[in-house]
Amino acid sequence: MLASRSWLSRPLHERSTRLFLGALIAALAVVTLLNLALPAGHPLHVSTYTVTLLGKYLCYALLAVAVDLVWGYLGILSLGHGAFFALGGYAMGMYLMRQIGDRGVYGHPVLPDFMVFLDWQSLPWYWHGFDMAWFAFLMVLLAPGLLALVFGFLAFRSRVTGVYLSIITQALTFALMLAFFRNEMGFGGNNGLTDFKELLGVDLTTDATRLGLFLATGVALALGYVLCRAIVASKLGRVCVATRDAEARTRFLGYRVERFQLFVFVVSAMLAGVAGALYVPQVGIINPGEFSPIFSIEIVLWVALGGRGTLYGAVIGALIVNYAKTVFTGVMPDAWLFALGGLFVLVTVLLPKGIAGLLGYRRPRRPPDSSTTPREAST
Amino acid sequence: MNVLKSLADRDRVFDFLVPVESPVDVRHGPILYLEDVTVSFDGFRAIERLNLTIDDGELRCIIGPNGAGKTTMMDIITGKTRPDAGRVWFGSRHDLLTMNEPEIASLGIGRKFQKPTTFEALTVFENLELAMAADKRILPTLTARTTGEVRSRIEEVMTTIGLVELRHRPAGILSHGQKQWLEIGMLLMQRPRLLLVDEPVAGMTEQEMERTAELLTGLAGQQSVVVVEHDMGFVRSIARTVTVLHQGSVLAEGRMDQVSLDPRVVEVYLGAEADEEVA
Amino acid sequence: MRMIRSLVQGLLCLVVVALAAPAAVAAPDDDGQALLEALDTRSYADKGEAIEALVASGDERTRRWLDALLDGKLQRHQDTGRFVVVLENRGRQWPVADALSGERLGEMSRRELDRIGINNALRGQLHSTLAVLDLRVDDVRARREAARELLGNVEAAMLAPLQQRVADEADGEVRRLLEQAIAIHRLGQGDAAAVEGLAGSLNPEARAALRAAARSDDVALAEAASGALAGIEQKLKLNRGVETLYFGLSLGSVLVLAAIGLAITFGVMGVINMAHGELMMLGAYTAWGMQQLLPGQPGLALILSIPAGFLVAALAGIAIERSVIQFLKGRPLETLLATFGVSLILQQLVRTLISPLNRSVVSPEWMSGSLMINEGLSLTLNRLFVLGFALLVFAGLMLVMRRTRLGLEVRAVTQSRAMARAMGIRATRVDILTFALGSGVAGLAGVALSQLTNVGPNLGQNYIIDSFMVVVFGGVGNLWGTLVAGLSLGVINQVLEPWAGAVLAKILVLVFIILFIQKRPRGLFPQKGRAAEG
Amino acid sequence: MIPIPTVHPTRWLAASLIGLGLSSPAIAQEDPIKVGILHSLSGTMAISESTLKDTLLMLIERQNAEGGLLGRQIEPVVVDPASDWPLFAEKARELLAQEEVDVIFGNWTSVSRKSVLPVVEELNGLLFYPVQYEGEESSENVFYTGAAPNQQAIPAVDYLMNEVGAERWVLAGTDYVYPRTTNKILEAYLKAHGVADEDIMVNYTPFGHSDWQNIVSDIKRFGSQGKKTAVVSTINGDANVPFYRELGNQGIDAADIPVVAFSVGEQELSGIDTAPLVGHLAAWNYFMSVDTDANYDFIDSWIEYTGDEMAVTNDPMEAHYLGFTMWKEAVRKAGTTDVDAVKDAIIGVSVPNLSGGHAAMMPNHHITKPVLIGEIQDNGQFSIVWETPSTVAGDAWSDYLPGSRDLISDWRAPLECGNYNVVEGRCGGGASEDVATAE
Repeated sequence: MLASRSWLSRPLHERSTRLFLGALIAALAVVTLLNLALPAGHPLHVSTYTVTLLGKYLCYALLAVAVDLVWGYLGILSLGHGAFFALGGYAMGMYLMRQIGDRGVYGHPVLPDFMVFLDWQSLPWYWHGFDMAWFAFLMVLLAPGLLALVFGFLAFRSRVTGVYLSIITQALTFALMLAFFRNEMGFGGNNGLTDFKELLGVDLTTDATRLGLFLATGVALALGYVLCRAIVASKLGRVCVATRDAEARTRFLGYRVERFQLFVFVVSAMLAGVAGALYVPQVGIINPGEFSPIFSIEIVLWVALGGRGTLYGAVIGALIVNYAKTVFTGVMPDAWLFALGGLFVLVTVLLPKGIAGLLGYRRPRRPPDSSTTPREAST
Repeated sequence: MNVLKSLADRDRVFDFLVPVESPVDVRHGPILYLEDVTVSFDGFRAIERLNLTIDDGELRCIIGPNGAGKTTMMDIITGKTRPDAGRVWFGSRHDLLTMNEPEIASLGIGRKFQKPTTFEALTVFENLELAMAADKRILPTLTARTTGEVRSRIEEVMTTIGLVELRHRPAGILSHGQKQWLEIGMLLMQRPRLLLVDEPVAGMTEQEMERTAELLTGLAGQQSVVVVEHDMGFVRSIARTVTVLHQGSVLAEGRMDQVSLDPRVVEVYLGAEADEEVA
Repeated sequence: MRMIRSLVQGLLCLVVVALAAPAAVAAPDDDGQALLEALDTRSYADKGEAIEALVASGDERTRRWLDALLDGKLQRHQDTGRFVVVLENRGRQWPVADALSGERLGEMSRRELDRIGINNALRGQLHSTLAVLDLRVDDVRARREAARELLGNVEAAMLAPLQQRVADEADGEVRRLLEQAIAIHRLGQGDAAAVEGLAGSLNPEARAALRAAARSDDVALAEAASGALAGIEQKLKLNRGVETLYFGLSLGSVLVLAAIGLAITFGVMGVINMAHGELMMLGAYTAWGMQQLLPGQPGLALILSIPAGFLVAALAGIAIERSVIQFLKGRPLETLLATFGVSLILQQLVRTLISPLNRSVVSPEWMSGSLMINEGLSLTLNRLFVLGFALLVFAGLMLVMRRTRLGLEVRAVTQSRAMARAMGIRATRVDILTFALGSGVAGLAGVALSQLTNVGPNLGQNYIIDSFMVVVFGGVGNLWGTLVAGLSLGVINQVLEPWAGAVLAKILVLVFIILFIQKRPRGLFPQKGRAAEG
Repeated sequence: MIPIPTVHPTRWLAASLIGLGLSSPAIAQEDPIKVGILHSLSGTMAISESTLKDTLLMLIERQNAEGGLLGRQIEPVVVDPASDWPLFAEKARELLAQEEVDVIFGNWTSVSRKSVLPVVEELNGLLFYPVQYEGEESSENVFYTGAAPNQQAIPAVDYLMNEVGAERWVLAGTDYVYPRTTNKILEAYLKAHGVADEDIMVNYTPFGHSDWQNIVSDIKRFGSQGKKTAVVSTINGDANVPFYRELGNQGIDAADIPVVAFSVGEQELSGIDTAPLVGHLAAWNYFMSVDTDANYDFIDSWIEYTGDEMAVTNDPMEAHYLGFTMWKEAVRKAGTTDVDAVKDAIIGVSVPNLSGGHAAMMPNHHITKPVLIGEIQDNGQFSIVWETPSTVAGDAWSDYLPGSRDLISDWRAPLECGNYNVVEGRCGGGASEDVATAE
C-alpha cells in the first residue's frame, strides 16, 4: 500500500510523538549502557533483574496503549483486554514449549511435560505448527485478532454499547479463564506453560537474551505507539472520536460506525497480543491468571491513572502503577494494597484527567472532557 | 497467507454491505414518497397512515403541534426508526425501509437534528471534513489526505456559515446558534439531494434567522429541502408549500396563507401556537 | 459379632437404665473403673468388646460414658490413671469432670491427658448401640431417629428383641422403620420374601440392600430385587427433577442476594461499585463478630447480625459515598476505578485487623441438616433459609422502592436528576440514602453467605463478577430483572452441571449471557433512565 | 509514595531506574545471613501462606535468640508475591539477584513453584518447599519437605481399603495439577488392586467452587449402591468449607461415606464449623494432636509467638520447621551458607520430626516422613487412628505413572541427575548438554 506510507509516517511530524519516541529511545539507551558498561555492584549499575523488570513494564505499557486506543478514542471500555494479551502470550508460550523438544524432564521428543504425566497419547491438533516460529508469531496476531473480530462483529453489529459492552467483554475473559483452567483444554491448566528453554535457538536465561528481549519490547512499544498515533491522527481517528461523542450523527454522515469500531478493536486486540507474546519469555510463565477479570480492570486503571485519550498517558500510567507494585510488595509486603488502593482512589478523585492532565505539554486538541456528560459516562 | 490479505484490506471483507452508489431516479415524479406509514411506540400511535410526497428541488415546511410526529417522520426517513406499516421511497428506485442510516445517508439524504449535534471534541474544520462526501469505507478513510480541493470546499462552506475565523476551535465551545450553523454546514458538505432540517433556527438571533432563511431558499432548486419548524414567522418567510401534521397524519397541505385560514388548522395548531407565543 | 449377645442382655435391663438418674455417686468399690480400664487399649477390636461389656454391665453411667467416648471426650490422666470426661476441649487447658463420680476437677492441660480414641467402625457400633438404647425413650422423635439409625445396622441376634419392640411400639412411623430395618437385614440374609417389605421404599439404605440383592447369584431373589428397584427408580425420577430445580433456585437466590444491592447502587445511581463484594464481606464478618459476642447462642447471634450486618455495611457505604463517590458525580467510570481501589483497601484492612485466615461461622441447629420431603428427597435447611431470605429482602426492597417517599424520590432522581432537583428533591441526600440502602443489602447478603461459604477476605472477590453479570443480564436498574436473571441463571447452571460438569456449565452460562446481550442489548427488562443510557 | 512525574517521561524513567537501583541495599561482606520468605500475604493464597511466613519468622527469632548461625544473625527478607504466579518468579529473582539471600523458604501452590523453578535453577539458589505436592519433579536447587504422593495419598487409600473396607471410590478434586496427578496415581493404584472402573468416580471442580449441591448429591447416589464407598478429596483451600457444609447438610456422615482429605488441616478446620465433619479423615505427616513433647513445645512457642491461645499448627508448618532445621544443620556441617556446599552437605542430614521418628534428607531432595491418618474431632483437631509403622521416604517419580515409572532422582555424585532414566540409562532432563546439542 503506497498510500499507507504517508498516513503511517504522519505522526513522525508531530511534536508529541517525537518527544515520546525520543524519551523512549533515550531510556532504552541509558538502561543498555548502565547494564553493559558499568560493573555489577556499581551504585548506578542496572542489573539484569532490573532490565527484565523494565521489559515487563514495557509490555504492560504496550498493552495499556492498546486499551487507550479503544477506550480513549472509541469510547469502548473493554474490561476484557487481558484476554487478548493472554492469547498472544499463549501463542508464544506454545512455541516456546515446542522449542523445549526432548529436554523436558521426561525427555519426550514431542509432548510437553504436563501432557506426558497426564499421559496424553498425542499432541492435540491445535498444538501443531507451533514448532515453527513464523506460524507461532502469526498466531500471536491472529488468535487475538480473530477473537476480537468475531466478538466485535457480534457486539457492534447489534449495537451493544456502554456498560453492557464492558460487562460482556468481562464475561468473555472470565469464560476464557475458566476454560484455560480446565486441564482437558491441553494448555497446562492452572500451571500454564513454563520452564522455557530457548527462543529462536537463543538461550533464554543469558543476560544478552534478556537485554535483547527488553530492547525488542521497547521497539515494539515505539512501533505500536506510532501506529496508534497514526490511526488517531488520521481521518479515521477523527471518525472514531466522532463516534465516541455522537454515534448517531456519525451514522447520518454515512459512516458505517460498527465497522470502524470493529477495525480499531481488532487492531487494539492484536497489539495486546504482541504485548503478551513479548511478556511471556521475560516472565517465564503464562497461565490462566492473565485472563482474570481483575487483571483487565487493572489495565484500565493504568490508563485512567495515566490519562485516557492521550496514548502517552497510558504508557506513564502502566509504568507508574507497576513500578509502585514492585516497590511496595517488597518494601511494605503487609500494607502495599493500602498504598495501591489509596493511589487509585486519590488519582481518580483528584486528577480526573490522570497524570497526563498534570503534564505541562498538551496535544493541540485538548483531551475531551466529554467523560463528564452522562451519556458518555456510562460507556 | 490469504488470511493475512483479508486482514490487510478488511473493508473488502464486507463487500456485500457496500452500498450500490446509483443516482436517484426522479424521472417519474417525486424525490421522496411516503405512503400509509404507521408507527406506534408501545400502544401510542406516533404516526398514523401518513402520506407525503416531496418533489425534486422543492422546499417544504412541515408544522404541527408538539407530538404531531414531525421528528418521528424524520427518524423513519433516515432509517433510525422502522415503521410498522407503509412504504417509503427515495426517488423511484430506492426503498428506504430496506436500508440503514449510513446507506440512506450515502444516497444523499442529509439530516439536521432538533438538538444541534456536532462533534464537540473536534474542530469546526474537522467537523466539516468528516461530513464531506467521500469514500467512507475504512481504508480510504484511514489513508485519506486533506487535498487542496478539499480545503477550498471546506473554506467555501465555512464562509457560507460564517465560521471561518473559528475553524480551529473545538465545536464544543461554539454558541448554540453557531452549532446550528455548523450542523447545517455539515449537511452542505454532504452534497445531499434531500435535506431534512429539524428546527434550524431555534436559539438564533433575528439576523441569524434571516441568513438561515436565505441559505435554505438558496438551496432549494438544486436540492430538495424539508424544514420542520415551530417559529411561524420563520416559516412564513420561507414557506412555499406547508404541510400541517396532527396526531401523526396530514391535517392540511397547501400554501401558507390557505393553510393558516383552514379552520381545523387554526383550532389544533395556531390556537396552540398562540398559547406558545403567550408563554 | 459377639457384641450381640451382650446387647440382648443389655436390652433386657435397659428399662432400668432409661429410668436411672444420670449422675449417681461412685460406689466405693467401683466396677466402673474396671469397665473403663478395658476401653483403654490400642486395639479397636478390644475396644469393641469393652463397649459390649459396658452395655452388658447395665451400669447406669453407661450412656454418659458412651456419649463422651463418641465425642472423644472420655480421657485418662497420664500419671494418676484417673478417667475423666472433658467438658470443653478447645485451647490448651481443659475443664474436666471425674468419669466415675461426675465431680468437677477444674482444668487440666491437654498435655497430661490421653484420649480414649475411637474410629469410624467403633463410631458406627456406638451409634447403633445407642440407637437400641434410645428405642426405649419416651420422646417419639428420638425413637424415630433411633429406628432410622438402625436401618442397615441390624444384626441377627437383634431380630427377636426388635420384633418385640415392633409389637410394643405405639408409633406407626417407628414401627414402619423398624420393619424396614428388619427387612433389610433379611434381604441381606438372602430372604426373597423381604423384598415385599422394601418395594417402593425410597430410603437409600433400602435401595442399597436391594441393589446388593440384585447382584446376588440367587436368580429369583435377583429378579425380585431388580423388579422392586425398577419401581423405585421410577419414583426417584420425579425426585431428581425437583432436586435439580431446588438446587437451581438456591444457587439463584445466592446470585440474587449478591446482585440486588448492586442493582440499586449501579442501576439507580449508575455507580459501578467494585467494592460491593467487600461490603458483603463486611456483612459476613459481622455475623462472625456477633457469634463471638454471644458464644453458645449461634442462632440468636445470627438473627441479631441481620440488622447489624445491614447497619455496618450501610455505614461503610455512606463512608464510601461521602469520601469518594460524591466527588465523581456523573462519572460512573471513574467510580469503577476508585471503588476498585476501595475494595483493595477493605480486603487488606480485614487481613490486617482480623486475620488473613477464614473465620468459622457456626450454623445454628435449626439451620443445619435438611428438611425431609420424602425418604428419597430432602432439602438442605441452610439453603432453604437463604432462599426464603433472598425473597424477603427482595420483597422488602420492592416495598421501599414502591411505597416509601425515599423510593419515590429515588425513582424521580433516576428519571431526571435535574427535574427532580427542580422539584425540590435533595438529590445529594437521595444519593447517600440510596447508596446506604444498596450497601446495607450487600451486608445482608454477606450475613446469608456466612451460612453457605467461607467467611474470609476473599469472599467479595468471588461474587463481584457474577453480581455484575446478573444485573446486566436482568437489565440495569430493574429489580425484577435482577430477580428473574439471578434465579434463571442459577437454574440454567444447575441443569447444565450434571452433564457438562461444574466448570463447563459456568462457561456455557457466560457464553449464553454474551449471546443474549447481542440479541437484547439492554438486558431482560430494559428500562429508561439515566443509568440505562449508553 | 512513588514519584508522580510532573516532568517528561525520560527524566521520570531515569528516576525510576535509580529508584530500582536503590531499592537494593548495597551488600557488605560480614553481614547477617539472609533468609528469603516467599509466601503470598495478599490475594487468594494469603489464607494458607501467611501463617507459614510467621512460622519462619518465629523459627528465625528463636535461632537468633540462641546466637544465630555460624555466629551470624539471621535476617529474614519478606516479600509478597500476592498470589500472582508470574510475580512469584519476579520476586524470587528479586530475592536472589537483588537481596542476594542465602536460601528461600516459600511457595504453596504447584504453579507458583513451577514459576519459581527456572529462576532458582538459573541463579543457583536454594528453595525449601513445604507443601504436599504431586511429585513428578526433582530439582537440584529445590528441597521438598512436604509429602510426595506416596507419603500421603497411597497410605490413605490403603487405610480405607484395609481398615474401612471401602470398595467404591470417589476421587474429587480441584482442577489443577496436584489433584490431577494424585488421582491418576490413585486410579492406577486402585485398578492394580482390582477395583473396577464403574466403582471409581472422578470429579473436578474449579478453584473456590462454592456450589456443591449437585456433586454432593451425585456422591450420595454413587454411595447408595450397596457397597462401602469412600471419598478421596484433593479439594483445595476455600472450596472445602462449602463442600463439607453441603456434605453435613445432605446428611452424609463419616460412618456411611468417609471423606479422606489431603488438603484439609487444622488451619482449614479453624475456619469451618466442624460439628458435621466429625469422623471424616485427613492424611498428613503431622497433626497438632500428635502426643510428643517436641510437638507440645512447638505448639507452646507458636502460641506464645502469635499470642493467640487458639492458634493452631499444621503440616506445612512442621515441614518448614523441618526444612529450616535441616538447612541449619547443613550450614553448620558445611561451615558456610554457600549454596553448593549446603546442597552437598544437607543430603543425609536427619533431624527429629515433631510427630516422632526422624526426618532424613534423601538424595532425591525429598525427606522421610511418617504417614498419619486422623479423624476430625468437634474441636477442629484430628484424632490419629492409624499411622505407618515406620517413616516413608518421599518418591519424586511415581511408580504408577507410565511416563515416570523408569525415572529416578539422585543428586549425589556421580549421578547428579533429577530424572535419570534407568531403562535408557541416561539423564533425560534439560540439564544434559548432549541432548541439547543433539537437537
